[in-house]
Amino acid sequence: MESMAWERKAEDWRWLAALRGLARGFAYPDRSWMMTLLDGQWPALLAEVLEPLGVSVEGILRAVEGLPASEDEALRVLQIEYTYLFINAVPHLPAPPYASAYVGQGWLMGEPAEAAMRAYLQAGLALAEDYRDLPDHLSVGLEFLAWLGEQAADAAKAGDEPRSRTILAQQQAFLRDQIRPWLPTFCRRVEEAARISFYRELAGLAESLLCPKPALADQLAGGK
Amino acid sequence: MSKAMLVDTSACLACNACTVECKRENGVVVGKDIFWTRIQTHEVGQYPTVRQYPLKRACNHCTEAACLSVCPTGALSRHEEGFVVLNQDKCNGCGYCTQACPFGIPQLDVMDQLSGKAKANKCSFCVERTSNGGQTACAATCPFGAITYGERDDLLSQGKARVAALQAKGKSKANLYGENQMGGLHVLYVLEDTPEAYSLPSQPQMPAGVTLWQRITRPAGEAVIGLAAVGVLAAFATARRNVKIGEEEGVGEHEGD
Amino acid sequence: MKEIRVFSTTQRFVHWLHVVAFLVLMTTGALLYVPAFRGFIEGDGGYLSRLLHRGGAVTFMLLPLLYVAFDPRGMLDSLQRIFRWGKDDLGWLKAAPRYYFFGDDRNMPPQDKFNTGQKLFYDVVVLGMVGFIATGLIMWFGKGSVSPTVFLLSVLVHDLCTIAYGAFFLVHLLLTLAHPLMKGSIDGMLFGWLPEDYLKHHHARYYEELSARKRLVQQRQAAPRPQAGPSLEQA
Amino acid sequence: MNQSLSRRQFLKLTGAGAAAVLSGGLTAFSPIAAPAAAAEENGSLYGVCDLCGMGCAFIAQLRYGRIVSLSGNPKDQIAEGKLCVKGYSGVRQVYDPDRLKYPMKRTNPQKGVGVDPGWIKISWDEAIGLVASNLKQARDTNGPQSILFVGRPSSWTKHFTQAIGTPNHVTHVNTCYSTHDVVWQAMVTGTGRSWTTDYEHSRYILAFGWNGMGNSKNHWARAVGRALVNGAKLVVFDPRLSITAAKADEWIPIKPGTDLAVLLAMIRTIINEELYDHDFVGQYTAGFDELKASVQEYTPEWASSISEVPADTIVRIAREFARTKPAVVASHKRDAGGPNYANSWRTSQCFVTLNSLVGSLDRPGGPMLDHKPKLPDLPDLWKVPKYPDSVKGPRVDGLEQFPVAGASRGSFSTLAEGILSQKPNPIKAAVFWKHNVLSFPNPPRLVDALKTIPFIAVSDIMPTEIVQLADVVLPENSYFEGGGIVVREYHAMYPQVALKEALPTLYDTKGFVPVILAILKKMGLNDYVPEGMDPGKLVDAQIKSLGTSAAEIKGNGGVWGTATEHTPATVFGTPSKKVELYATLLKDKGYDPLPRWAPPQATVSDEYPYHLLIWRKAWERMTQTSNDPVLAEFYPENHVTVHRQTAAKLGLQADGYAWVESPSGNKIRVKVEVTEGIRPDCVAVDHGFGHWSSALSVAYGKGGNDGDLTPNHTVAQQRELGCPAVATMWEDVAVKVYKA
Repeated sequence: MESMAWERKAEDWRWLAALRGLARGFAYPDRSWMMTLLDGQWPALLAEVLEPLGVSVEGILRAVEGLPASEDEALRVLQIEYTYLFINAVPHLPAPPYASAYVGQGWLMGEPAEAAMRAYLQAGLALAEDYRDLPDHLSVGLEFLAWLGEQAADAAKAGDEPRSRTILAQQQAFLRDQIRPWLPTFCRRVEEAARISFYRELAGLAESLLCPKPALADQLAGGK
Repeated sequence: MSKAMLVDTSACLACNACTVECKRENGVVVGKDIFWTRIQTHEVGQYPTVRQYPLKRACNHCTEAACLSVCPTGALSRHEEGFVVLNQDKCNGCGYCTQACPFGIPQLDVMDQLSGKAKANKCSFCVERTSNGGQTACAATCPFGAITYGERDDLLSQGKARVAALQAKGKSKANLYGENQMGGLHVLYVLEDTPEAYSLPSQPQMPAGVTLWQRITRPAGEAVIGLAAVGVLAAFATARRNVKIGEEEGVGEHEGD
Repeated sequence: MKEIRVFSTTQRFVHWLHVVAFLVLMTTGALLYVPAFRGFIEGDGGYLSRLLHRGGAVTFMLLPLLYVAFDPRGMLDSLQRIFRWGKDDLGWLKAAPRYYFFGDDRNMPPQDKFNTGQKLFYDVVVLGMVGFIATGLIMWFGKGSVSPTVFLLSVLVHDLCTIAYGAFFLVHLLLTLAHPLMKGSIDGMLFGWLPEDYLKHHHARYYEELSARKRLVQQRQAAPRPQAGPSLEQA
Repeated sequence: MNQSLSRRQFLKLTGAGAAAVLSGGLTAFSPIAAPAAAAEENGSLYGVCDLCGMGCAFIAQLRYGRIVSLSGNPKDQIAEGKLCVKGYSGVRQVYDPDRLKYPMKRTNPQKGVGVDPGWIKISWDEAIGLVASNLKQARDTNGPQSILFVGRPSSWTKHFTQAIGTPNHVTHVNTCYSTHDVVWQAMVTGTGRSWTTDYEHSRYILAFGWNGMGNSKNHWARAVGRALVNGAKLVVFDPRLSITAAKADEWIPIKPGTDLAVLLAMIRTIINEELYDHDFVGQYTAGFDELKASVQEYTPEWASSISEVPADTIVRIAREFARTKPAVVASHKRDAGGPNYANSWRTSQCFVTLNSLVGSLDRPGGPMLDHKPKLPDLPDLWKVPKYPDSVKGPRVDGLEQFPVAGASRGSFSTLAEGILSQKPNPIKAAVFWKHNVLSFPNPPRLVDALKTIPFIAVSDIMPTEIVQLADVVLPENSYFEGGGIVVREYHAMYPQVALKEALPTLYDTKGFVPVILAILKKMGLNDYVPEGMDPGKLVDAQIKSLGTSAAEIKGNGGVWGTATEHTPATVFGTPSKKVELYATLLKDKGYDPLPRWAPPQATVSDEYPYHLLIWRKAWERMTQTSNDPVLAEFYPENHVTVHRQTAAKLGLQADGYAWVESPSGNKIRVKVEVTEGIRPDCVAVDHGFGHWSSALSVAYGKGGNDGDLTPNHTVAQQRELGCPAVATMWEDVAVKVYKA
């Protein structure tokens, strides 16, 4: 039942766009992305795609509004916070955004990183030459999910239903095995440690979108 | 034909290289003080004639294994090469093995106290490696050749030769541990001193609780329940017949009152 | 036919709750005990059966508390009866085989509310309950903190309790459900009432006791100064 | 408000087209041609461990680019197919979540312990620009002497500091092995110490505080083990029952700091009883007669009164040692002859003297001179202008005042006072390369000093204490991520080179050499970075000079070099070309040319009644391994080890806590270990703990740092102590211990 609900969602362009939006949100903030925050494109997109999915974006909109008015200052605030939450921090790194930090024995490049690499390669992707971070980084995983969804949609559009289903199954398996097992813990840590509301809200969005709380409700919805 | 490991404590330098590689190789849970093998140092005597002996503590893979007797799920099983394998997928965390082992080796990784969600942890002789012709990770790791993996018979003679060499060097108490204990261990130890100096029981026993359970409780249970069932069925059958007769006679059992 | 009240609502409720808890505990326990059931208790199956066993155990531990809370007098009365032994019990033991197998009750001495066999069973139940709960708590919360010997002995005692409990349970089950002589006895536990005849024949001494009390009450009622004694109406 | 209004309004203006902002394309990925071919990505790479100087060559097993396991390279004469506990654990350092990942700068101007620096990720360009401009500013305003560099000596780091023109290249040598280094220089090589000892063929191994079997110097441990199996005798003098002592035939719990007395008496016994190797002494040594005359006062009875070792034991062991051939006095770094006591350099003199007297120097079964291939270095490849004269000094650590020690060795013990006194120059900018404050004596004092430096850049792998004080963080490659070749140095019985293949760099870390070259360029010192100057080119030239190629070395199992027969040295690097039992270099520079008794600096008193011993567990690498979650699991914190009687006297319980306090002004709180294996007048603390950098999530707050107990020195104090090696004198400390 869950998978039926899933497939409906996965083909929804909104859902895919939301994944893209989150993937960008969990990557290091640069000026061009921040401009989409400040000029409202990014929040607008999220509102447009998430509200029909039943996810409230009020919090993140408020968080974006709460950013400093000056572009430089806003970028600086976001970058300091990102560095603090996800790269290196004093007193200590609150939320390394890697699956391996939460699943397995606790050091990075563990089994989850290997599993992610395997999934990428099987889907016909390699990490880009200039990509410097680890394979099980949340941002990369989300981009992968979105890309798979887009591939599936393309295949469906081209009338290749079996291929579309295969890709959707890949996508679902990746979400189930590589993202869901650790995302709630990660989000909790972000929510606890974040000093600006933007990343707190972003984590909340990610969790409500990717780990819908009551699986039961999902099943009921799917069963109707 | 069975496989074993020989641990030469006289060559062990207590560096714990085996400890860390075992943990990595087997993906053992980190941070809960759970180890499939680790080094313990035992001190005997007094300054300045004190001695310190390292001992690699891990499952000894007994031939008469108490853990195997008490495991209700079959998570513990005897490998054809003689050692005792733990399949964590089958384990339901009952913890009986942790209580039965005369060496106190298996550890329980408790994930939830209330539901009792837990998994037993102990050395499985690197079963995937050894089943594919490899040696155990600790043996492959040891920088000082203190751990040898091989045929048990070969290791017995190797161990005895090493003991003889130690004795010749004046270590008169040197001995080989594990040849006969618990029906023969699949981890043999060259010790420089008495087993007690290493806190090893010289004659480890199957715990009384396990023996009682095996020899008495289970057969007794089967007998008593069986007898009760048989008795009741017999009573039922005979009484049914007899009582019917009584009713036909129109007397009933009440008449005698 | 005249019916006599034998069990209070609390007693019957506790009894049936006991049955439910016992069946859950026995089933989930037997999974561990019988090698053929291994498949049910591997991994997650083990967690489920353990969870059920612990649920059963909590219910089981609630039983005496419920009993004492809602029917302390009934409980005291029953406890006193099941631990009272006399020469009639010896007689019962001698007469029981012929009685239960052939329906021959000629040598059967008159019995109390609970006959000797029942008393044996209930003694095992009460003592077993103490044993189950004590050792069960040790195994639940004491693993790792009590010595392995204590733990293993707990397992042993727990098992012995199960054997005794289980054996008597089988007897109890079959006698009440299927033995022709006991026909109708289950009504006592279902509805609380038994026919006067049944009591007269199976629990003659108890019937006598009830009758004697009744006479006493009647005498008192007949007396010029009607004094409210202990109410026996419900008996 | 205006801003937020406009953001809200924009919502209405955007349609489905907004999705275009984020949909489509790949940022972190690139498509591959053949998914199936890449499905199974297993591989291996050759590397060289960097967790200790031994540098074992390893093979890493890779899966999908991830290091799965490490094993020793069987072709490496040092590794012999195995690694040590630290080496195997290396994979957890490179994959530590706390690792420094990207260049960062601080945004919080307030510096302090536990103060959030407000790090912000920056580009390498910005990071290098920041360092360069700050160094340049310091150089332009206060002169190059106002720049401090703390890091290991290498051709590249020396070039870096000299190109800048600063004399202040401070290295860790005087915390580590400077005593042996100057003694070998003066008596044997003219340069420094060698790192090879042929224990395997020795028949009698005598150790003073040497714990080579207990601290993961695996090759030596194996070699000694083999020697023991072959019937060699091992005798260990150590106040503490070390692992080596526990494996020894004899453990002699000597009073700390008095090894020198026993050694002098042994030298006297061997000489007076004519037990020395007459051939070797006659042919290859100089100054025997002076030695003989000078040791006459050191009778065994005298030595016994100082060391508490029975006189007959001293005589017996001296005789056994001289009569059993080959015999060797074992030594490496922090043994009794290491920079641990004021008299340690003299102890080291005795080591060389004894090895010479029994004729084992550079002979099978004895200490060997290096067997290293000659490789081209920077000046062979690139012509650079002469370095400015300012590089000659004066230095912040005052090292130019110690003529034998030589400027390149550096002094950790005098650095803090040098900075604080602003003499000879104030320090305005500093670059720290992989040296943490915890590896200094009296770190709190150093932190005080560092706070006075306006700009600090740190290149490191982990966010250690010093990183918290940094203005710019330069995340460094781990030893897996940089390629090259490594010369077998520790225990090279023949010249051998190991190949280091590079694992793709994680995050945005860089090797230190390209970074310092970029800094030089950015500072405008282009003349010192000629076209094509690149560490890779040097490696290429070095491999070429060996007459091989990287591919060939790889094909050969990751190593280059063939085992050759050892040719014993007949000529040595001293002015007399002999082993100088009477060291003319020391004489010329005003030090005792012959080993003579001098007491250690510290004495126990009623206030500080215990001798401090410092040691290291096999699994600890200075302060770099304590963030490993597995090592921390079986050894979460360090201990103060006390004798059972001492514990009883002080009311200490095993696994309770105690304060250890020294005249340094610091005290540490550590867990108590009670044993029979230590002298009752000593307490021992093992090294590697006491991290106060909270960014080390595993190590933070666990145990205490022994170095806190060791006082640092002023240059004047060091001059007075008279050690030509400017030893840190780690253990020359008396402490008090009390229940915590």
